[in-house]
Formats: sequence, structure tokens, C-alpha cells
Amino acid sequence: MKRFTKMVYKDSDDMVFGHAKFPVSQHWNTQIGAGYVVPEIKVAPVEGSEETKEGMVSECRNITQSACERAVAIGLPAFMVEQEHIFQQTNNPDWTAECTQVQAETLEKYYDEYDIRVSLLATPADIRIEERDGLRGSDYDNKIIESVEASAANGASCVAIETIGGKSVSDYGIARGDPKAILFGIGVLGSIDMEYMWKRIVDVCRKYDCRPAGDTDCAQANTAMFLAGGLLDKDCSHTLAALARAMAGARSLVAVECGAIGPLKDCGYENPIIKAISGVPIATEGKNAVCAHSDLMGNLSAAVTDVWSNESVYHREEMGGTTPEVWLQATGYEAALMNTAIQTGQEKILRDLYTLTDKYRDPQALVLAYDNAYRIGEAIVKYGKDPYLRARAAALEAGAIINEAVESKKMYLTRFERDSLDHALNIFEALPTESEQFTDDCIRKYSRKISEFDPKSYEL
Amino acid sequence: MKRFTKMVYKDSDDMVFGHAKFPVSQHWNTQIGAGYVVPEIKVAPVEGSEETKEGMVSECRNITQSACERAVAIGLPAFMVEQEHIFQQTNNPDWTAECTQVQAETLEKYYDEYDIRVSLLATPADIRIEERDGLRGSDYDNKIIESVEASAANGASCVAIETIGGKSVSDYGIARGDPKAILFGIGVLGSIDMEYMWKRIVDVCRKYDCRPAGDTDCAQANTAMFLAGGLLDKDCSHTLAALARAMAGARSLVAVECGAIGPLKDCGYENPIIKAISGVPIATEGKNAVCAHSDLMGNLSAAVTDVWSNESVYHREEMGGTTPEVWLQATGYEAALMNTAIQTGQEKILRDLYTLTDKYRDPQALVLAYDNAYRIGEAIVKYGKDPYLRARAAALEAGAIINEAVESKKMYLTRFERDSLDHALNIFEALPTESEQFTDDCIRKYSRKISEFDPKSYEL
Amino acid sequence: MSYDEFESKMDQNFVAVRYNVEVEGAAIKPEEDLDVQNTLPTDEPFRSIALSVLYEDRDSSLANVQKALKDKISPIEIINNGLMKGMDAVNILYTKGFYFLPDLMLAGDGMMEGVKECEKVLGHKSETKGTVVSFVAEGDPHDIGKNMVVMFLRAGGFEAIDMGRDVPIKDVVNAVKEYNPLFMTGTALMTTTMTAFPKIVDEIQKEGLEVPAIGCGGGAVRKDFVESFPMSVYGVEAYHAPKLAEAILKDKKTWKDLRKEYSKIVGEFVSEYS
Amino acid sequence: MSYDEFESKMDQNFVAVRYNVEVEGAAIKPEEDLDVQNTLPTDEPFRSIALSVLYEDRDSSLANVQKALKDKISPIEIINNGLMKGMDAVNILYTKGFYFLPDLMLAGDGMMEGVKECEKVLGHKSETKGTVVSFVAEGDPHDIGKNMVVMFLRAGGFEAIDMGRDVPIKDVVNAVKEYNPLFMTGTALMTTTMTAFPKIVDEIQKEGLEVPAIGCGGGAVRKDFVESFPMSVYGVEAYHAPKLAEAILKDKKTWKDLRKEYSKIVGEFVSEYS
Ligand SMILES: [Zn+2]
Ligand SMILES: [Zn+2]
Ligand SMILES: [Zn+2]
Repeated sequence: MKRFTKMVYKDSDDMVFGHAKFPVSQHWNTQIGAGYVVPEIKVAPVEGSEETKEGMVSECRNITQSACERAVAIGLPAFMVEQEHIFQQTNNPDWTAECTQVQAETLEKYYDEYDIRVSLLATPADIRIEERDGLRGSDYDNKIIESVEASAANGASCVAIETIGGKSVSDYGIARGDPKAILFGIGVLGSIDMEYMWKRIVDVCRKYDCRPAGDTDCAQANTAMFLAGGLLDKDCSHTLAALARAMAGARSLVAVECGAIGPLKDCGYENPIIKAISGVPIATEGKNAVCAHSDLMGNLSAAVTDVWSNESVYHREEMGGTTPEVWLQATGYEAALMNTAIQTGQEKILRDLYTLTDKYRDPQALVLAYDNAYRIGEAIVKYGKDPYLRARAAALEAGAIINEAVESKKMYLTRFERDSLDHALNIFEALPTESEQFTDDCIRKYSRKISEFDPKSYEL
Repeated sequence: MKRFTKMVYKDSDDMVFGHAKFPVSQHWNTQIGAGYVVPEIKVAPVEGSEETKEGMVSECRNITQSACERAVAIGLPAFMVEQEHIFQQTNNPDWTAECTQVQAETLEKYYDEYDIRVSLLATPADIRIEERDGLRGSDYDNKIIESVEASAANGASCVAIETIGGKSVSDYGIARGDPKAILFGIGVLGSIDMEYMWKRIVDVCRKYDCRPAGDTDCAQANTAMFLAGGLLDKDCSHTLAALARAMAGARSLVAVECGAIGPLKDCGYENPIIKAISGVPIATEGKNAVCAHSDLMGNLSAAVTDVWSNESVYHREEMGGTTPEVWLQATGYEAALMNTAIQTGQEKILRDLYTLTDKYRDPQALVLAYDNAYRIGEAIVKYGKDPYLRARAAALEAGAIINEAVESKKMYLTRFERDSLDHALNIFEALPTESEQFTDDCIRKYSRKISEFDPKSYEL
Repeated sequence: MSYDEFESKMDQNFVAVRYNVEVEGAAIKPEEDLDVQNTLPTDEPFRSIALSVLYEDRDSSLANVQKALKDKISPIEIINNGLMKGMDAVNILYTKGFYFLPDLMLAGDGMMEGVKECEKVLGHKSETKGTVVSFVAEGDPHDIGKNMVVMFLRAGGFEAIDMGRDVPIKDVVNAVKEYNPLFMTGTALMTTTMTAFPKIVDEIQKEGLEVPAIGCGGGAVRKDFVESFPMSVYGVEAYHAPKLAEAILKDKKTWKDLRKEYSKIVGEFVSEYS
Repeated sequence: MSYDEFESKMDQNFVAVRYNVEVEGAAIKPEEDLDVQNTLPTDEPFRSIALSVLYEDRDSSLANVQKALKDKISPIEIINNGLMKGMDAVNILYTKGFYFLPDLMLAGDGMMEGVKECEKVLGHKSETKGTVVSFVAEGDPHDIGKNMVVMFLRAGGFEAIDMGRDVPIKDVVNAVKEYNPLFMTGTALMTTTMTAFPKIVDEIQKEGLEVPAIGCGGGAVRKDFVESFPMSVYGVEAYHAPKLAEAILKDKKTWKDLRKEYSKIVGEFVSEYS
């Protein structure tokens, strides 16, 4: 496996939305990162649709067709439908096959009739449970790969996943403000598990006209982000969430190192770091994903995006239409603004406005501003061959970025944020420089404390 | 009454979001159009809340407090809550009083604690029914003014309304593609009724620390727009909807002529025309109002806005929070982008990107692009003293704008759009140049055809 | 800052596509459509009467009907073989996307004018497929949706009783007593006025009355709300109303059937119905 | 293009305000808070034990408890007058916004460590206010919400039975049989896994069992869904769980009461409850 030890982008200023160094071509005449931003729509199947295969197939058809109808009604040149699998879909690969097929047929019909560029991203669920037969070779594990294949074989343009390796440990660390557990969970365990998963996913996709897209650290860094919540919440420190995000950059890069080519999945807020390193196109979400969650970087996350997503929404009716219609319109209009900026040569100005709107709203936004994301990327590739060291370097660089902004009186921190940042940086600085030593330490410490954690799941 | 016969803005390029020639100051330290854009949140009370006064008061409190909580959670510097009255609220002015009071108290609490700029817009419903005791002096009519007073006396920052004068005639015209009926309904009857309503509203507001804000042609031009719908709908021609919108500019201006000072209400897509003429700040809605309806100018409508609204949404839960939270976050993030553009001196670039994103998406968007809106404003003030002639001039100018864009191969029309535009312009060109003659003609023609229409409601 | 300069650089195909223009077929004359040809009568005076409806010409519609009546043509035949055939042709073109709402409204006006003239001679109301009662909920002043529903129903050969807007619950219940309708349609713009619908159903049930279905739609009305009480069907488009009425009339569909088979009955994809 | 130049021009006050920093009060030491002072025991060894919990020091908590046990202090007293008092103080600071979730989790770890040590001496489980059963719905692998609920319940003096994640309906029903809990909490991340909740209620009813309330929350779970079946209460924040349990225990509140008085019971504005 090739590890990244150099930056593909040579300057952070070269990064901008709608453009990736390595655009991806898919069927139905869609290119990602090739000079235009593609809006994405994703809808959570309604409760009850999980009862039968027929119910789920009908739900998938409706979501897709509703999106198609709205796209042509408002004149979108392109869009992507993502189907995030429910448990039953992944656990029953024949459901996956039929759902994917009906979605592909629907999209193709509109592609044929209107020449509209369409794309279908299938995202099997990572249904593995560490304490139940482990992460490797379990029934659940096999079903995931079968569902990847069923997606690829039945017309998906690309396949993504949100792997959960290391989550038991990072969850423990996030809830307790334990930076070492977070680093171990994300940087070491997450990276090991991704390698296991992604080598297999890429092999499957290559057999079909289907692109291996990417992974996100939804299970870990997003847990920190959601727990951190709004400015007045008191669950997770926003500075620690920022460090977790930086480490997630080191982790999620593994998919690309295994052969994923993008777009990296929407909820990976770490994606700008990976784009900077590897040049692959990315999906992101922000102000048009308020339906799903509240983040503190609604605009900033659009700065270097290639696919702009709503993350998730209940499947139901709004006054303005059903949610597949309404939320595709929301992401579609924002993508249209970005595409206008590209067409008129103003994309870098809009990128900078997006970024500056949120850069000092929150420490996590700060470290994901594209120039800072680039710096974190540089820290990662410097230790590119070692997942532990590069995750640690990412966290230290993120800490440095925050501290610089505080010193220049642009970023203000609460005591909670200040204390937990100092605490984390002190710990990280004092850590061993040998991966093995760190891993042994952590196995000893966390096997005892976290009942779900099983080193064998990571072949440790 | 002072009629506008000159443009307040001397150049369309001087118009930009967040800035109005005549900013409005309100209590709670809020300024509108004074260099920053204010996000607006509006939520439709849940079904059942109309059953009792207590239910409605509790609903109003919850909506307001939820918005406040989210505003401080994500760091918004300012926001506005609009309460569009339900029938029962306006019909029972004591409900209005109590609802307004609890909302004002809630907002003030957050203003005191966080120094956040807040604003409350109360919008009594126009509950008059033309065929039931007419538009003047009926019980319903009196209740509206009492509700205006109850709003002003109990802490509303400003008051707006959507008057329905002329609707019976314009509805007839919109459904039948009859341009003359539309011109009569919007340009003549609408303007007459607004004068009747707005003189009284302004008098009431001036007794309190409450600003008379503005009116919108929601009842007429928005009916045309909603009926026109998406690109593939077949109910109302989009060119005719564009002409209706231009005429609405001539109509809605009357509120300002009677003393309204803005912000003009969000769903008035004609507002840019009126801002160009009169210099008052405006609220608008677009891509963050997809919850409420689908328009074809989600970005363009932000170009010269001062208050950015979501229009309306069900009061319920999304995954990302309740709708007062989620949708304030949506408008709040867009306002933040605009404010960043203002702070960095890039506001005109962002304005132009917003505009160009939609300018050729639809004929109505085209005529509302700020440069074209300005042209329509010029046509209006040229005949400023005569409501009929200025509405006709507005329509003719809008037609000219569309035809120029078609000729330069920037705008493409379907046959339906082409035919109905030609038909309307031919009719408008052949109309009398005397208001009285036109009015007499129309009274004769439409009294017979439209049972609800009663000339006495307009003192004709 | 040069707006024009920006504009000149843009390739619209990456920003907004006018699919309505892109997919438009060649223009045809209304009577050239094959299905219209098969629908229009070939013999006079019916053909002229039907064509004047098709051409949305209220005056000529009226004149043609008056002439036929003077020639002692049966008013029933004028309605069924002339006016309604013209309207059928209009419906065909509307469904195909060649005609638009204004065409349908104006043709409908012409058709109704002719029918009234025939009824004068008949001395009573002409027969229709059945009666539908249409109203706007109490507290709600917006009625364009209801007006469209009424016109679509009349164009489809139903008698539509137009109760107007801001209609008290009691009046709606009385209308059920009076007309024993095939179907009712209620529209509302707001979340807080649509609550009249379940109250009406409740009153109807209390009175021991029944109506096969009440189609509820408009503005803020949602399917999940409408389906939270009995007898009701969520109506999505005004032009669906006659199709629902037909399904009740011909196929004896109940409100439960209509909920389940809505998409099939109206013959198109409806996003609100999975 | 100069990003830095843009940045230097900005007045952040018109774009984003860090209200968390703006409204932060002066720093205080935990034991300086007046309410904490009133809660902490004054006599030793309880004060030291309580303080080690308050300082989130698991090792010193354990050492202090072991020493006290060696000194023959009653394990029950150590728990009630030492460990739990420390935890009460932690809860006070959390509610006031001086302490944060990690403080609570770490203090809870220290408290639980001490309790276990006492139970070794006792030879049995210590008494708690009551038992709560917590699970993650079947098909759902996400459990951080449940883990927080469990910790908040334990910190509040309840025994929390942690059933883990992806728990089959049958196992939940069996837990009700086995523990006869005061309350249950179920969490789910997805619309399509939260459907386990009504099924569980159904099974419980079929078995003729009862549970005073099942608090349902997490991810995609909505109040309107939760309130569409009986016994259930929509839970908004993990730290609300012990407050709901208290209300059931002390004030004999039923699930219907909890739905109606949620905001009052948890003592704060909750947007989801009007
Ligand atoms: Zn995710
Ligand atoms: Zn309106
Ligand atoms: Zn509106």
C-alpha cells in the first residue's frame, strides 16, 4: 500500500470548490471535481420501510424519482443521490441489489430523457459490532462486502462507507476528555480497520463500472463534534473536537491509500485535509444539512467541496414539497451559486467568503479553513508512513493553529476549551515516538477500561 | 399622499444587500439596512394551537425561545422573528396582545443577557372577505386594525400585512391568462385598497415605538408565481407571472407612499423594485425558503436584501432540532455569508453571483435582477402619480426586458411563454392612456364575470 | 465591478438548464392531435360547437349553441355530443402538456355558457355524472385552488357545487344532507385552518351521514395530517379531483382505496405517495 | 487574491459572536461554590472521599475508600456520606455550567470504583434509589448516547442495567421481567431502528407486564413518533434521564405525566416541548 508522504496540492490557494487535481468520471456523463459542483440529496427511509424488502424498494424508488422531478423542475444540470443503507439493507444483500437497481433505472430514465447528469452513491452500513464476533470475519462483516458487491453490480456510480474501527475506544475518550484514547481510537485502530475494509471494497468495485469513493470518520470525529454541539453546550470541548478532526484526517486518508478515488463522503469534515494531501474530489455538508445536525461551520465546509450534500432528512412532506425535492433544491441552489462563481472566475473570492464566515466561529472551523487544513495535511505527510505518528502530528499542528489564532487575538476560547487544549497538547507532546510502544501502552490501559474493545479485532 | 416620481437610488449598482438608503432603527438595538443583513425566522403555528388563546400564546413563546436558543448556540449577532397571525389571532385582538407580549418579553430576555440584536415583526392577517360585507368597515376590517394596534402596543418592533385588495379579479386573470384582469386587480384595485389600509396602519404605529414595515403582493403576484411553479408545470405562464410581478412593484410601493418605512415583507419578490425607487430596506426569501415553496430564483432574491427569511415552515422536529432552530440556522448562515462579504468589501461580487445564478433560469428571475428591477422602477416613477399607468408601464418594461434577453439569446422561452407574453404586451399596448376609461371598462367587464368582485369595496 | 463582464463569461449549461425549452416538441394545431381527432364529432352542428370550446371562444360557443337550439337540435345532444366532446378534447391536450390551465379555464367558461343556454330550453339542470361539493375551510380567505378544482370537475362532466370560501363547518354538513354528494373537496391554506376537515368528518359521522370521500388539499395541508382522520384523501393537484371522482363513481373506490391507489388512479408519479 | 487582506478588514461582531466566551463568569475552584460547600460533608474520611470524586481522581478515590474500609467505616456510610455526596456536588456544578460532561464521566468512574470496593466488603450490591434498564435498539451499533445515560443515572444514585447495543426485543422484554425496573431507556440512531420501541411496548403489554415509562431518544428519534405509542416518553438530553427517574420515583409520575410536564420536571426550557 502506497502511503502519502508528499502533498499533491503544492499550495493551499490552488484548492477550490468544484475542482480536484484528480477528477472522477462516472457513468451517466457525470464528472466529480471536474470544474463544477454537484449537489447531493440524501433521505432517511421512513420508519416502517424496513419491515419488508418491497417496502424498502418502493421507498428507494420514490426518493429517487422525487429528486429527479425536482431537479428538472428547477433546472439543475447535475445531481447525486446517495442511499445510506439501513441495517436491513446491508444485512440482506438481496435488498441492496434490488434497491440499487430500481434507483439506477430511475436515474437513467431521467438521464435519457433530459440529458441531466446523474449519479448514485451507495453506502452500505457498517453493521459490525466489536463485542459480537469481532470486526473481522463475522457474519455482519461478510454481509457488508456482499452489499458492496450488490451495489456495484446493480448500477451504483460509486460506493462509500463509514467504518467504525476504533469507535469503542474513541467514544470512551471523547466522553471523558481523554486525548490519548481518542488518538489511539482514531489514529491507530481506525486506520488499521480501514485498511482491512478498504482493500476488500476496492477489489470488489474494480470488477464493475463502479468507483470506490471514500470513508468518513463519522463514527468518531463526528461523535466529538455532535457532542461538542453549540457554543453553550457543555458535553465535549470544542478544542478537543478540533484535535479529533485533525486526527481523522490522518485516518480517513487510508481509504485513498487503499485505492478509493472520491468523492469522499459528505459527513467527513476532515475531507479538506485529505483533498489537500491526495487531490481526490470530496463531498461535504454544511449550511444545507441543518435538517440533520447543527455544526458551527455551515459556510466554511463549502470552500473546497466538489459534491454538496444535505446529509440526511426525514422522508416526509414540507409545505414546499416532499423532502427529497425540498432538500435537493436547497443543495442545488448552493451548488448553482458555486458554479456561477466558477463560470465567472470568482470562485476564489467565494471560497474565501465561505471560509471567513466561520473561521473564528469555532476552533474546529478554524483548523478546517482550507489554509489550515493544508497545514495539517503537511504535518500528516511528514510522518506519512506511520498512522500513529501522523495522527499525532495532525493533532499537534491543529493545536498550534488554534494557539496562534488565540495569540493574535482572532480566536477566543472559554476556560473549558483552553484547559482541555492545553491538557491534550501536553499529553500528545509527551507521548512515545514509537508506534509500537504507544500501541502496547494503550492496549494495556484501554482493554481494562473498555469492555467492548478487543485488540484481536485489529490483529493486535 | 406623496407619490414617487423620482428614483431614490441614482444607479442600480448602488444597491446591495445589507444597505438601504434609509435604514430603519428599532428597539433592542436593531438597525435594518444599516450595513448588515439580519436573518429572519418564521414558523407556522402547529395545527390545534388555534383552539385556545393559551395554546396560541404557548406556541408563540416556544417558537421565539427556540429561535433565541439556537441564535446564541451558533453565534448569530442579530435576528428577527416574524409572527404571521393566524385567523384567530387577528380576529381576537386580545390574542394578538398576549402573543406579542410574550414574544417581546422572551426576545428582550436574550437581548439583556447576550446583547444580541433582536427584532419582532408582527403581521396581522388580512381576514377580510370581499363578498362578505366588503373590504371596508366590516367586522373583519375593524379587527385587523385592532390587531395592528395590539401588536404595536405590546412590543412588536414593526408591523406588516399582506393586503388582499383586487385579489378576486387578479385570481380570475391569472387562472385564465387574462392580462387585463391582472393589471386591473393588481395595479388599480390593489393600489386603491392599500391606500385605504396603510393610512390607518401608519397612524396606529406612529402612536407607539413600532415601525410600519410594509406590504407584499402575496395574494396576487405570488399566486401567479406559485401557479407558474416549476419549469415543467403547465398552470400559469412564467412570462405572465413576470409581468404580474412587475405590476406588483407599482402596487406594493403604495405602502411606502403612505408612510411604511421597511423592512418590506419577505414574500414580496417585487421588493427590489421598491427598494430601487424608495430606498427603504427590504426582507426577501429564496433558497432558505424551500421549506415553504419552490421558486426559480433562490439566490437572485438575496442580491439586494436586508432581512433574509425562510418564509414559513411547519412547527415540528427535524433531526437537527426543532424547525425554529433549524431554519433560523439556515437563514442565519446565509446572512453570515453576506455580512462577511460586506465586512471584506466583496458585497458587490457576491451580489452579482447571486444574481447571475438565476438570472436566466426563468423570466421572472430575469426581471427581478437588480439592474432590471431598477429599470422597472424607472418605468414606474415616470408615471408615478397614476397607479394604473405606472403598473402598465412596469409590465411593458418587464416585457421589453424579457424580449431583449431573448433577442440576445440569453433567455429561452417555450411557446406557451412566448405566446402569452406577446398576447399580454399587445393588450397592454392597446389600452387607454386614461385611468378612468380603463377602470370603467374593467368594472363593466369583470363585475359580470367575477361574482366576488364588488366595486364598492374600492369606492368605485 | 463589471456585471456584464461576468455574464459574458458564463456557460449557462453548468448553472441552470431550461428543461421546458429543451424538451419541447414541434408545434401542432389542436385539432391535428390524433386523439383529439378521434374525440371530436364529425357531424354538424356538433363539430362546430366542440371546436368553439376547443378554441376557447366563449362568444362563438354561445352563438353556435343558440343557433343549434333554434334549429331544434336536442339540448341534451348539444351538451353531450358537442360541448362535452370539445371539453374532452381540451382535457386530452392538457394531459399531454399542449394545453395549459388558462386554456382549460377559458374552454370551460365557453362550455358552461353553452350548457346554461341548453338548460334554459330544457327547463331544468342537465344531467351530470354526479355531484361534488367544494369548499374552502373556515377562516381561510384563499380560494384559487378551490376555483380550479371546481373548473376541473365541471370540465370532467361533474356538477360542482361551489360553496365559496371561509365556509362554516355547519354549512358543509348541511350541504352533505342536501346534495348527497359523490365526493367533497375541501381546501385550506394554513395549518390552523385545515383543522376544520376532521371536525367536518366528525360532524358528518355524528349526524349518521356518510360521504364516500373528502379530498383535502391546498397550501399547508399535508398527507400525514389528512390521513390522521377517516373518510379523507390527500389531494395533490387540482386536476386530480375529477379522476378521484371517476374512481369513486365507476370503480366504486372507497376513501381507503383512494389512499392506497392514488398514484395509479391519477395516472402519474406523485411524490407524496410512495 | 489576498485571504489575509480580507481577514484583516473584518469586524467579527457582525458575522459571528462567541457567546460562550462573552458570557463566561469568573473562574472559581469547585469547592468554592456555595451550593457545593453546603453539599460536601465536613467530617473525615467522608470529606476526602467526596473531594476525590469532585476532583475526578479515580486513584485517590479508590485509595481513600480502601483506607476508610480498613478503618472499619461502614461501607454504606462511605457510599452515602462520601462517594454520593461528591457526586451530588459534581451534579451541581454540571447543572451550573462550571463542570462539563468529561468531569461528570470521570467523577462517575471514580465514584463507581469506590462503590465496587464497598460492595466487596458488603458482600452484595449496595442499595440504590431504584433500577433502570438501558439499551440500544436492535440493528443499531451506536451506543455513546446510551453510555451517557447510564453514567448520568449512576451519578444520580440509580442502578443502571446496561444491556449494550443492537439488543433484540426479546432480551429487553426479559429484562423487564428480571429487573422490574422503575424506568427504561432506549436509544436509536435511525428512523428504521427506532421502530423497535413500539414493538417492545407491544410485547411488554402482551406479556401482561408493565413498566412505568420507557424513555426513548437519540439520533433520528422524534417526539411525535415516540408519542404515537403508549408507555413512552421522548427524552431529549442524556442528563434528563435521572430527573425523569426521580419524578417517577418520588412524585409517582406516570408516562402520561412525564409527557405533559417534561420541561418542568427537567427544570429547563426544552424546545421540543411547547
Ligand atoms: Zn455520517
Ligand atoms: Zn406571503
Ligand atoms: Zn408567504
